[in-house]
Amino acid sequence: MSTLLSVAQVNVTFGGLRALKDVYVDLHENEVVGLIGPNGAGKTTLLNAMSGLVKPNSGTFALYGKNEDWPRPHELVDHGISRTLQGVGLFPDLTVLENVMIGAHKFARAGLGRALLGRTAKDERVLRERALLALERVYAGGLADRRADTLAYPETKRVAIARALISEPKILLLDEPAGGLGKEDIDWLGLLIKNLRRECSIILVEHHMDVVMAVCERLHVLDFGEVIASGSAEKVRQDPAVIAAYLGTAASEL
Amino acid sequence: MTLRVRGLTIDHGAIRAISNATFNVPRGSITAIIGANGAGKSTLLRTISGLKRATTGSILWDEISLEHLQTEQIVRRGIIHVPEGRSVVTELTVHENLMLGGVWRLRAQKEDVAAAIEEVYQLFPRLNERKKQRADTLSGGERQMLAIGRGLIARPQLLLLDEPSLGLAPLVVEQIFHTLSELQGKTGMTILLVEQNAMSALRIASQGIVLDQGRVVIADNARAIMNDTALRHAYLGY
Amino acid sequence: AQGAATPGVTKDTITLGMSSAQSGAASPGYNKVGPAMRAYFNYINEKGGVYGRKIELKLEDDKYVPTNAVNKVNKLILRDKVFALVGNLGTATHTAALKKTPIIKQSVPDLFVNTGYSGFANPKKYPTTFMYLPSYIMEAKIMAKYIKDKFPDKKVGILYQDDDFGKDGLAGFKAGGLTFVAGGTQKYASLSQATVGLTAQMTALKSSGAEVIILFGVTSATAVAMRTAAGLGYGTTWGPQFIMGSVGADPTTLLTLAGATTPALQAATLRSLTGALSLSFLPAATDTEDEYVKKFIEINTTYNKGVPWDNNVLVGMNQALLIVQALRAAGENPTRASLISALKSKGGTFASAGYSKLESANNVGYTGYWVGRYNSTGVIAPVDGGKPVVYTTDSSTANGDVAVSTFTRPAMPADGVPTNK
Amino acid sequence: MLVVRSSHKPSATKRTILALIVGIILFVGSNFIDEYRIFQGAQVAAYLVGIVSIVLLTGYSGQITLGQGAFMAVGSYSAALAVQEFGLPIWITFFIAVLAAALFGAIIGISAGRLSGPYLAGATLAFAVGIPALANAIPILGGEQGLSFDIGYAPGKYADTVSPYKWLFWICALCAIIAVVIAVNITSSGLGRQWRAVRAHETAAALCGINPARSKVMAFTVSSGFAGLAGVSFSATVGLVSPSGFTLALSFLLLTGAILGGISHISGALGGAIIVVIIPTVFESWTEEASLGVATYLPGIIVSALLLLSIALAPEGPSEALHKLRRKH
Amino acid sequence: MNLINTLIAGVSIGAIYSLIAFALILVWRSTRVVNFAQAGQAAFSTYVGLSFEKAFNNFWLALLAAIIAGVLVGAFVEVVIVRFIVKRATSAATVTVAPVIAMLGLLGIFQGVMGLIWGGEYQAYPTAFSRDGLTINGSQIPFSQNDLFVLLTVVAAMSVAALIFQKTSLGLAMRAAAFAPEVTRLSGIRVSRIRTLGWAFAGGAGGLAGVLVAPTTFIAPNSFDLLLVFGFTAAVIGGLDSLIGGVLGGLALGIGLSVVTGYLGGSYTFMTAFVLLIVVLLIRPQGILGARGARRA
Ligand SMILES: Nc1ncnc2c1ncn2[C@@H]1O[C@H](COP(=O)(O)OP(=O)(O)OP(=O)(O)O)[C@@H](O)[C@H]1O
Ligand SMILES: Nc1ncnc2c1ncn2[C@@H]1O[C@H](COP(=O)(O)OP(=O)(O)OP(=O)(O)O)[C@@H](O)[C@H]1O
Ligand SMILES: [Mg+2]
Ligand SMILES: [Mg+2]
Repeated sequence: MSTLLSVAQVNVTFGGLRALKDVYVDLHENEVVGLIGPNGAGKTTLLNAMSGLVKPNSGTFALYGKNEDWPRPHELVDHGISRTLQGVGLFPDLTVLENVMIGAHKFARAGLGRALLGRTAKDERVLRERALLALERVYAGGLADRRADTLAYPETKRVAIARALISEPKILLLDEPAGGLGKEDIDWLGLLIKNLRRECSIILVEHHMDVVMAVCERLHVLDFGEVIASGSAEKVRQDPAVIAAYLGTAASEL
Repeated sequence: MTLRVRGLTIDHGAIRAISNATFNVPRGSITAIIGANGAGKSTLLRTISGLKRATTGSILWDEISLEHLQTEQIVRRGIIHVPEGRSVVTELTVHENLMLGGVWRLRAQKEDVAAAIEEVYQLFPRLNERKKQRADTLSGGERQMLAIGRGLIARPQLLLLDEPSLGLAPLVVEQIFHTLSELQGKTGMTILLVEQNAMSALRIASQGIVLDQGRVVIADNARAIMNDTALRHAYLGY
Repeated sequence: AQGAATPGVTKDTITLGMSSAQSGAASPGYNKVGPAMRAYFNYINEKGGVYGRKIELKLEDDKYVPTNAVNKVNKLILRDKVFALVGNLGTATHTAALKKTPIIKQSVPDLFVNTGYSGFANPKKYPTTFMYLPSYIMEAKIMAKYIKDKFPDKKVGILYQDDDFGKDGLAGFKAGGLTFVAGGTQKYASLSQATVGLTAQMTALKSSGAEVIILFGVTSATAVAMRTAAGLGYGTTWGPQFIMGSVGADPTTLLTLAGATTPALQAATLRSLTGALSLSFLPAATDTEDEYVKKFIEINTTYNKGVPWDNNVLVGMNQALLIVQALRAAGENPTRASLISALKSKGGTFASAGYSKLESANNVGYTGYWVGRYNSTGVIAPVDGGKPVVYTTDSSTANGDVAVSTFTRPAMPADGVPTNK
Repeated sequence: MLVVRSSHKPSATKRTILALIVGIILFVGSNFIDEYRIFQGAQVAAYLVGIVSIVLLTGYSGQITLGQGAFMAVGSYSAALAVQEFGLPIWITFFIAVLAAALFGAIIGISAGRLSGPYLAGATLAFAVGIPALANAIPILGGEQGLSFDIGYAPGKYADTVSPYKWLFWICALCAIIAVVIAVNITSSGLGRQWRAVRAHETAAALCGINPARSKVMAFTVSSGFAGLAGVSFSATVGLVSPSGFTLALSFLLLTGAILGGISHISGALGGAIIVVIIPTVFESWTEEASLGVATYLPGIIVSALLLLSIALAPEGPSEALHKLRRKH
Repeated sequence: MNLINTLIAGVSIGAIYSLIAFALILVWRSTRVVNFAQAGQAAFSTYVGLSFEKAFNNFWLALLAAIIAGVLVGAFVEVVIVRFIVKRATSAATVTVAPVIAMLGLLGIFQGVMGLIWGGEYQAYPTAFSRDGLTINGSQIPFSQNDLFVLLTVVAAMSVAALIFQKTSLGLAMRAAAFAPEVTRLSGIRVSRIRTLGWAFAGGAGGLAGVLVAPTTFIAPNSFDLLLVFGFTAAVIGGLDSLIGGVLGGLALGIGLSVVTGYLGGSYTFMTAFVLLIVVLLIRPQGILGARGARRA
């Protein structure tokens, strides 16, 4: 079992606010790690640091066993990392197909010259095929020609996942994928995540504890920017500190 | 003061979001509206608060019909809507967002507004810590707290909450539902609660309304709905 | 050509075209010229026209933008088929028009271009183009001569517009042998005087110690300069002699700009204008004794209703008067060629309000200026009282010959209606 | 079953054939139209390219520009200088104009790429006013008179038979056709899609592997190249490159054309170009005989009112408005 | 000495840019529209002022008239035009551009109407106080009583407006309405009325600015156009959201332009504005006092 991604000693401050203090997370091959914690604990901030949207004050970032500089957002895909946003983050005035094709950006070969001359047909065909496959995978093939801003909420979530998957990531960072979904969609999502484990590793930020418990092997719990617990899902769930800070009586219902 | 909805039909262009809905929300109750994504829950709330116009039908609050009033006028009758999607004014600070909720209340009530803000800070200590921060720097959950907080400042008589639990930590959700039922008991306000999280909502509600593709399929005692397994399977997916 | 009818001439009409700034930033003042011409033509039309033909003027608005000018002149020539162009305004606009319209190719007479750019007086390059204003170079040479004569030992400074107009002027001053005091050469960009003001320039001029200051810019700049000078003590602690070029000294505009119509400003306005010198080639519009001015005012009142009489109307009427004479001289069956040759051979003899000779033989316009002084009522009158003394010269930058003109202005045709052949 | 739908847009080859047909129609058609209309046609073609450059930048990449005229000026001056100083043949200068303007656009774009909304508007506005004023001050650029830029006559024996206007029209129309084809190529390729994605959601686009800053600079560069071409076409119709040809009013006029035609589609550019060339003329001729004040100001008022009305009624342009109308019924 | 004079001259012209920036920022903060028609609106109010000036020969009465005219015109523009355009232009492609173009169209209408009513001639406008340069230590500086008056008025107007925005419920409502109309309506605030009020305020400020500016630039239908460019530049330099930034931006621009114009010549004026703007924005893309951008995810 090799480590794909590990960050350690991560510190992030916003003005006077220390949002992350010496935080660490690691992710092994083919596993799903849950990142939970109260609102404002720093979960999204940690994902932001890993995806270059926030610059950490300090900390190490190691990818596939090698120490690297913290990436910039547009370099993530090349590192084999995909991420979804806490909001949905689709491009509203593009069609669903186009949205997903954007995600396949890294497979495009044509540069400016070919674009000017209109010699991009082959590229376009390849991207379109991939995009349709990705959409089929999340059962959204029928939506391809709709504009993204006409979709129903659960549909947007599916499309966002398709867009993240199309670049064939080794590492997938999901920020509250189940938020706002109904029961059926949540169940489906849990299944999808389980299946995805075969091809990539996932860091999952989520408040829906049933999903978290169903799909995560390990959990890291953040509170006030610090890791207050980490380990197997079973163990963490019963950690009194975690119950007090985050789970409350929900712990007993899981 | 009962909210009476009669034969309400609402369209988004060609899409019929609500068709011929009729129900009552008794004064001082918590009524949960549940239904799948796209069932029309948000549209219903938006129409009650005047953000959207109904095609036909009537909405009566306190025997006054709301459907031709402007949103501002509806708000001034004590009907406060906390829309879905963490709606806050991102360019204002947390404190300013809360003050915004009380701006329309006249000068005489200034102190009460201050007190209400204090209460919200107690309910969400997080917000107190983030007081001076612009709302666009908040985390998703913090924003949601702020949105709910803004609604409470106005001391509503009828509170329309659209998926308040979205993105909140389990402990906070628990706490919010608890507070809502407490507040309701204390002030006697009426709450119309839209939730995906059907079970938690029904647990504190006295009445449940189930929407399916824009139709009211059930309007019944909350406990009865929870106990009816067939119904739960059919509409709530459990 | 035989058989083919002359464009723009029918049994009973002659159609002329004009493209100028009727709207936009450059239009104020100039947009009165066209209508004034039309008013005079209407007067003539009422008196029987030119050999029975009525004169029609098509007036196009180019907003002082070259692209528009090309478009409009093309429209006039190709669409409206005008007989001749008259009084087109602006240097860049007309340069463009000469390039991209068939003026030259179709030998369209291009009379009395309203600019002081000397380059248009070039029969080889522009065989059908005739100027109206004396060139900026002539003006500068005359001004140089006057200053050297009347203010021999004074330090001279200048404020000029930083473009071809100003640079032509500088070349003229150089040819005229005028030298400027150190720090006394200041310039401004045509758009900037309204937005940044001229404080920096006027302060520099003041500290250069210049005693005679030339303002060689457009009227609005002149006004700003005078006003800034007032703020710097002009009239109380600082007393330079201002002398303004003709372009920047249109009296009506200058007075309005300085606030003559605003009660609170009247006194100050007149104080700052009083004593300033300025060059002109036509009589002052306020000189109601002048026979031309008198007649034109009359015509303006009946044929140009509601337009107040001023220098711009004078310019337009005077142009129209010349044009009518040129059309008459072109014969009973005018052609474009006959119009041009008539102008070349007889233009110098036409009656007009101008105090100097019209050098149409070489496609040049008027050739001289007189120097006037503003009095305490805002009226400009010849410096030494009596009749204006007119100086004349040419546009060459090589020699600076400036002489007092011996030209005597022809008398006004009876009733202002030319009868020449 | 997985069906790969063919896109509804015609392929590049089809586009090229279509363009050829349009070209031939214009070529043949130009023989049956009077000279003045042909000249106006050339103007429309020049404006068309300018509007396309705005549609690319603002409509697709979402960067607002109030100063497209400045980039046109850069292109035109480079072309005219190339003729004047190095005696290069005219046709080469068209390429020089494109390259020079693109280079300039890249430099400006690198700084402008960090700005958005009104900040970008402010920067481009200041640029639009600054460039012509600067041109006036640099002696080699010929001051107010500007530089000559003459495309001359048709070559060889055609010089006498082909009128200069037809020649001008052919050249401008050719430029416009090429520009439109290339623009459509861009917008229907991945590049155009990337621009729209960055416009819609910068962060999401970055997470898809697009470098937003680069993408914006690229759009700026490409658009400026088009502006450069518009600049030479435009100068060819005037025969002259001068500061007063590139006023703020020109930049605004082009932007107006872009909006009226429909800023989010290249297809609207032609309509926009025709509108800005023809409409003012129509109203001017209506009011020609009116009194001085009315004749001076009424056309402006009417055109402005029309502009306001059309933005209030169809902010997306006429084609989009029609589309919506059709969807309703 | 010359340098000091140049700097002082820069302050007096800078005060004027600040004023225009002020009016622009007011509208921007209360409605998120950059009001390019401001130039026409301000000129219109100033013409009204000038008519009063001519009729009654009283500066203060004229000023009052101009401000009232500005308020009315501002409100009128919002109610009749802006409202519809903001409502309809919502797509990503048009949301920023359409209002800009609409404002340009409005500017055209304003200028035409002014031309019809008052003609195209440039006219002078009187000042409240003497324009003679103050004398300090026996030497006259290019800064007059009137310049001082303008500068103080700018600072006072800005302070009052900043106070209203920052400290009152009305200000809070205005800021909220500009950014999030829906939440604001749900907070019981009449958003449309607040927006009208914002335009009215800014219109009044424009009238004030016009009357103070007109003496230096003359008044004509289009005499404020280029000033608007500079006022906008000043606002952007200062950070469009900050009134104080507007003052700073205006002064910085005024001084910068004065120095360049004094030492290099007027041809570089406009380029200088551009360079100054770009330099400031490269260092701080949100302007000197603008707020930092939001978090990205
Ligand atoms: N740009 C910023 N400036 C100031 N504070 C910030 C900024 N970004 C985040 N914060 C603060 O940092 C803390 C962590 O935020 P983060 O978004 O990571 O929380 P989270 O764990 O994802 O919460 P949630 O579950 O509610 O999404 C929050 O309290 C937030 O207010
Ligand atoms: N602005 C709109 N334009 C067109 N259709 C809309 C619009 N808003 C909602 N709809 C449609 O109306 C129907 C009801 O939507 P609504 O948002 O009220 O559902 P909901 O029950 O709140 O769903 P969710 O649980 O996802 O929030 C859906 O089919 C939706 O697609
Ligand atoms: Mg989060
Ligand atoms: Mg909803």
